Amino acid sequence: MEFFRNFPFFSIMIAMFCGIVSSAVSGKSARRISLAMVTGVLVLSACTLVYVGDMGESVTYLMGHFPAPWGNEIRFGTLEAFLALYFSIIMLLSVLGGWSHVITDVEAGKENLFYVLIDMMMSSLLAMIYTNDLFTGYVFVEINTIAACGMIMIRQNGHGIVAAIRYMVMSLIGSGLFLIGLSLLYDITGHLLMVPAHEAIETVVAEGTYRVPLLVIISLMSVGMAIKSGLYPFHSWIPETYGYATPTASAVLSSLVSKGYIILLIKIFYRVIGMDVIVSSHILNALFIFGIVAMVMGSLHAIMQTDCRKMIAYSSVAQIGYIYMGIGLGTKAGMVAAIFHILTHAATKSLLFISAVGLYEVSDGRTDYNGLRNAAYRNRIAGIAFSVGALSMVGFPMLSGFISKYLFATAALERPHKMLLTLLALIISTVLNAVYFLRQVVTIYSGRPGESSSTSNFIKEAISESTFSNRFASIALILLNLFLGLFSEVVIELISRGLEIFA
Amino acid sequence: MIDFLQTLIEYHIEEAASMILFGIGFSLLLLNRNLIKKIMGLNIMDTAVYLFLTAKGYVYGRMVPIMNSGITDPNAYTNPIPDGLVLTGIVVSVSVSAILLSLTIRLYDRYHTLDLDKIITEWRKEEDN
Amino acid sequence: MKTFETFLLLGLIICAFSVTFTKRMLTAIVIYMSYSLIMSVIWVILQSPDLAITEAAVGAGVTSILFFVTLKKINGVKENSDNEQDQG
Amino acid sequence: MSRIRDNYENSRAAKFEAWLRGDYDPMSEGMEISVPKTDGSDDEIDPRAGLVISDALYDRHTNKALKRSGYVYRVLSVVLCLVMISVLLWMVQFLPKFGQPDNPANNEVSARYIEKGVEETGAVNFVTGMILDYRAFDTFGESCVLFIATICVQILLRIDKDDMTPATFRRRKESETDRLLEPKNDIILQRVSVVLVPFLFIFGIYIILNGHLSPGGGFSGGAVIGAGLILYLCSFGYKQTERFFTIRTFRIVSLVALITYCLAKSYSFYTGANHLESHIPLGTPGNILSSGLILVLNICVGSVVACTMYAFYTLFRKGDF
Repeated sequence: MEFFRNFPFFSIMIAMFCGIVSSAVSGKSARRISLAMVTGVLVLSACTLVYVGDMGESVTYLMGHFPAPWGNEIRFGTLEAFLALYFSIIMLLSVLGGWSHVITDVEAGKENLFYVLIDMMMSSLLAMIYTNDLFTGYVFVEINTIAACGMIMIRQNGHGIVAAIRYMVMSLIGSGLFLIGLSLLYDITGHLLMVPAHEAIETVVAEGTYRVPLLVIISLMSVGMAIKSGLYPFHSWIPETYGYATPTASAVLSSLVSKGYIILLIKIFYRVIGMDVIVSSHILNALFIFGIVAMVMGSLHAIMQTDCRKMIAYSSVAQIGYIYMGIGLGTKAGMVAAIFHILTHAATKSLLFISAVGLYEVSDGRTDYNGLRNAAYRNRIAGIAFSVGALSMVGFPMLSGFISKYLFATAALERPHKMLLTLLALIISTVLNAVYFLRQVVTIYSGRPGESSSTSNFIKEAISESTFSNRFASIALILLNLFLGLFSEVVIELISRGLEIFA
Repeated sequence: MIDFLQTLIEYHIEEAASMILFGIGFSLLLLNRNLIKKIMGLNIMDTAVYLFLTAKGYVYGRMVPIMNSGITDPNAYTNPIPDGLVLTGIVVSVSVSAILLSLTIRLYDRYHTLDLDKIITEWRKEEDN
Repeated sequence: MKTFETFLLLGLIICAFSVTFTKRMLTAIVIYMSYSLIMSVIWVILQSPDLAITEAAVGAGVTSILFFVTLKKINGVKENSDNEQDQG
Repeated sequence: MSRIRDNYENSRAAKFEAWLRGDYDPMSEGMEISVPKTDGSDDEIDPRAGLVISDALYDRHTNKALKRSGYVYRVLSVVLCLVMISVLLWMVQFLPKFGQPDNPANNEVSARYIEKGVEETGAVNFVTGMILDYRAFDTFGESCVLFIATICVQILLRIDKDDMTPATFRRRKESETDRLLEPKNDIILQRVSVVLVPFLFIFGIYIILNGHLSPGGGFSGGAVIGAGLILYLCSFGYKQTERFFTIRTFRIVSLVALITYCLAKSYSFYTGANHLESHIPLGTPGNILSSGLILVLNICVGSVVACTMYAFYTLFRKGDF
């Protein structure tokens, strides 16, 4: 059992090692290595979760021979292990759901490079979840950004490259702000490890020195991470990137990449600066307001789209707004709701992207509303999966989206002066969500089942092409969604227990 | 105001310079429409942060952090931590610049301009078609 | 030393501004190179020779080479070389 | 009166106004450095071929909404930048003073790196000891950044020999014409580089091998060697370099170096975290063969960086090795 404490470190290193090895093998073997690696990480994270589950405290693991203020270290508790497990599940299902498209979307001879990017992204996500060191956080944020950029541009039809450069410029602005915040923090505390830095900040706050720099640091870091995760006024890159990438990349980008940054931000809030300092600095109010605006504006933009993928992408803008609104409430309940919504959104968005693939496959590759008419009859599993995802986004009972909306609403009741705004935004956003998602669901089910007989040959071909793994991924993601909806108590309990030992 | 400037010049001149450079680089990256200028802005922004970090590691009258004739007194050397961080940071900047430059080459291949606004406009036209 | 350093810092800011306002790409790259060189001199003054070596090799060397190659790739320096060939 | 108005066309105020409108950028003239002539034969890909939509929709003069949003965006971002610079400058005065020994950054962390650095890591250069031993995980991440950057550049620019899609075909044709300019057989360049390149190599190797003793280390030495390779390539052309450096060399060297790095660091992390003895002798500080793994890691990083820099250059030039 004691050996299990090595597992987070193993999972990070295995992911990197597989990435390095994949660069020298063929595309097919790279895919196998990648799938095996993600499965391995899944198992290792599950073991870690079991190991830390009944400990009641976080485990600190040295990366090297030297303890806290001198050497790097990683730290994991219930929440970190659970997030790693969850992220590896989503990664596995996204790769499974879209690999048949990777072959067609990626230039011949460069498929293995795509899986290198997947491996490196997995390792950077794990490192961002586990790290207990600010500068390590920055380095792995950069790896994550570059891997995401590579995933966007691997589909080289011009659109991908323009999307990639827009993404890159926005992300680099975000990392620049984060980096200078980090340097300022080092300057006033003298530490880069999170726990000693927190102690130094406590003395700084108690003595009342460096008040202005601390405020600037908090805002620079928050704004940097908000830009990188695509909060509303900085969202302009989201629709293009998610809309044009290959399906696996879209699913991974929307459900994991931006979430990694948010988790790092939460970690900085809790573990480095301290929640009471954050609450008294009023930066949370700004995040709250932007989150509310994002919820409404993202949904409004989504209604105006005619392309299904772009609609899903704009809905991501709204969902990021939900998460920041939850963080902005500034209470523990709000944070639990935000983290639960991270899980919900990851499951639902990857479900939507993966099932949408199944729908285009049988619709002559068309992605606009009318092109998808009747598609659900042609690929039933994808149709059901898309409907489940859409209903979950809208907040249908029994599905995960309902639980997270409920959690947001109850969390808002604790903060009287933010309650009205939150509830109002929730209602408006839910109605708007319902408008655009249900319109799409109705479209794919409209018409009689037998109506499309004129293209029956094409359909049969398409269905046989639609791979087994895509269906498997869709079904698994539906089950994940149902699990989050039906057994939410377990997950919420896990999250709140994890948050207690997170700081 | 005069007080402020005096403090800046007397005690914080490196930091002030690096903040100005950071601002210049940030504006170049955000506002300039020319892609190559954007990349230069990125590099200027990053080096400004590195200048800031190095300045924070300096202490008057101390030696380079390389052991000299067996002295291991921490008060004899400047702080080695910022140097290490900056070394890591420089590698990150180079990698990112290389990626951005290769993206620029590909974009110029296709759109024959370096103006990001024009590229995006062209792109929207293609997309609406 | 302080005066010299102030002078160099001013040089840095002037270089950064000139990069912003130069119209010709080639000039901008050369100015960027000199920016990196000034930066590495400042790092020598700030007692960080490791960084000075790295910045001189990378910022003034490799990054600038990459900028030049990009410019050549997009035909930026072609007109000059044509002129030279005409004269020669 | 009319004379003044003529001047106004060229005045700064007019340019400023035009810049606000978004159709003139004083900072970036001449971005279309030389518009390539389109000859009729090159009919395969014109991105705008068959474009029927009217340009008016995108023209800032005719489309009021676009013009207004562009205007608002510009003004807002200029204001944002100015506010940010002034806030940062204002904040600087509250920071610890420059160069004082009692600043928060000069605490027990840096003290231990200096006091015990030599006996714990064996490196005389405290910076190298710190980045390759105390904070080695960051440095490993840094090498991965470089690796993944190479991967991304390869995705964008590598041209495979058996790839015959029209777009890559055109790019290969272009790179072949680009290659015709090379080598120019410039006698001055060749003579100078014959003298200079060996010195560059030796200097780079010196920097790498003495990374734990003197300023420098794997990254700067590798960059110097890479610059030497590029200089050699520029003066003698691809035929000469391909005798000893192909994509195969690049792949093997970077793969072996990175795997060595990964395994060595994994071993050291594993032993460290489980409080096991790492059986790597530190040697006598000050000797070349000292400081345990640091020398090996420096060599790995150096070779990866040298290959990567050269690979960037060749990929940029012709998309191939």
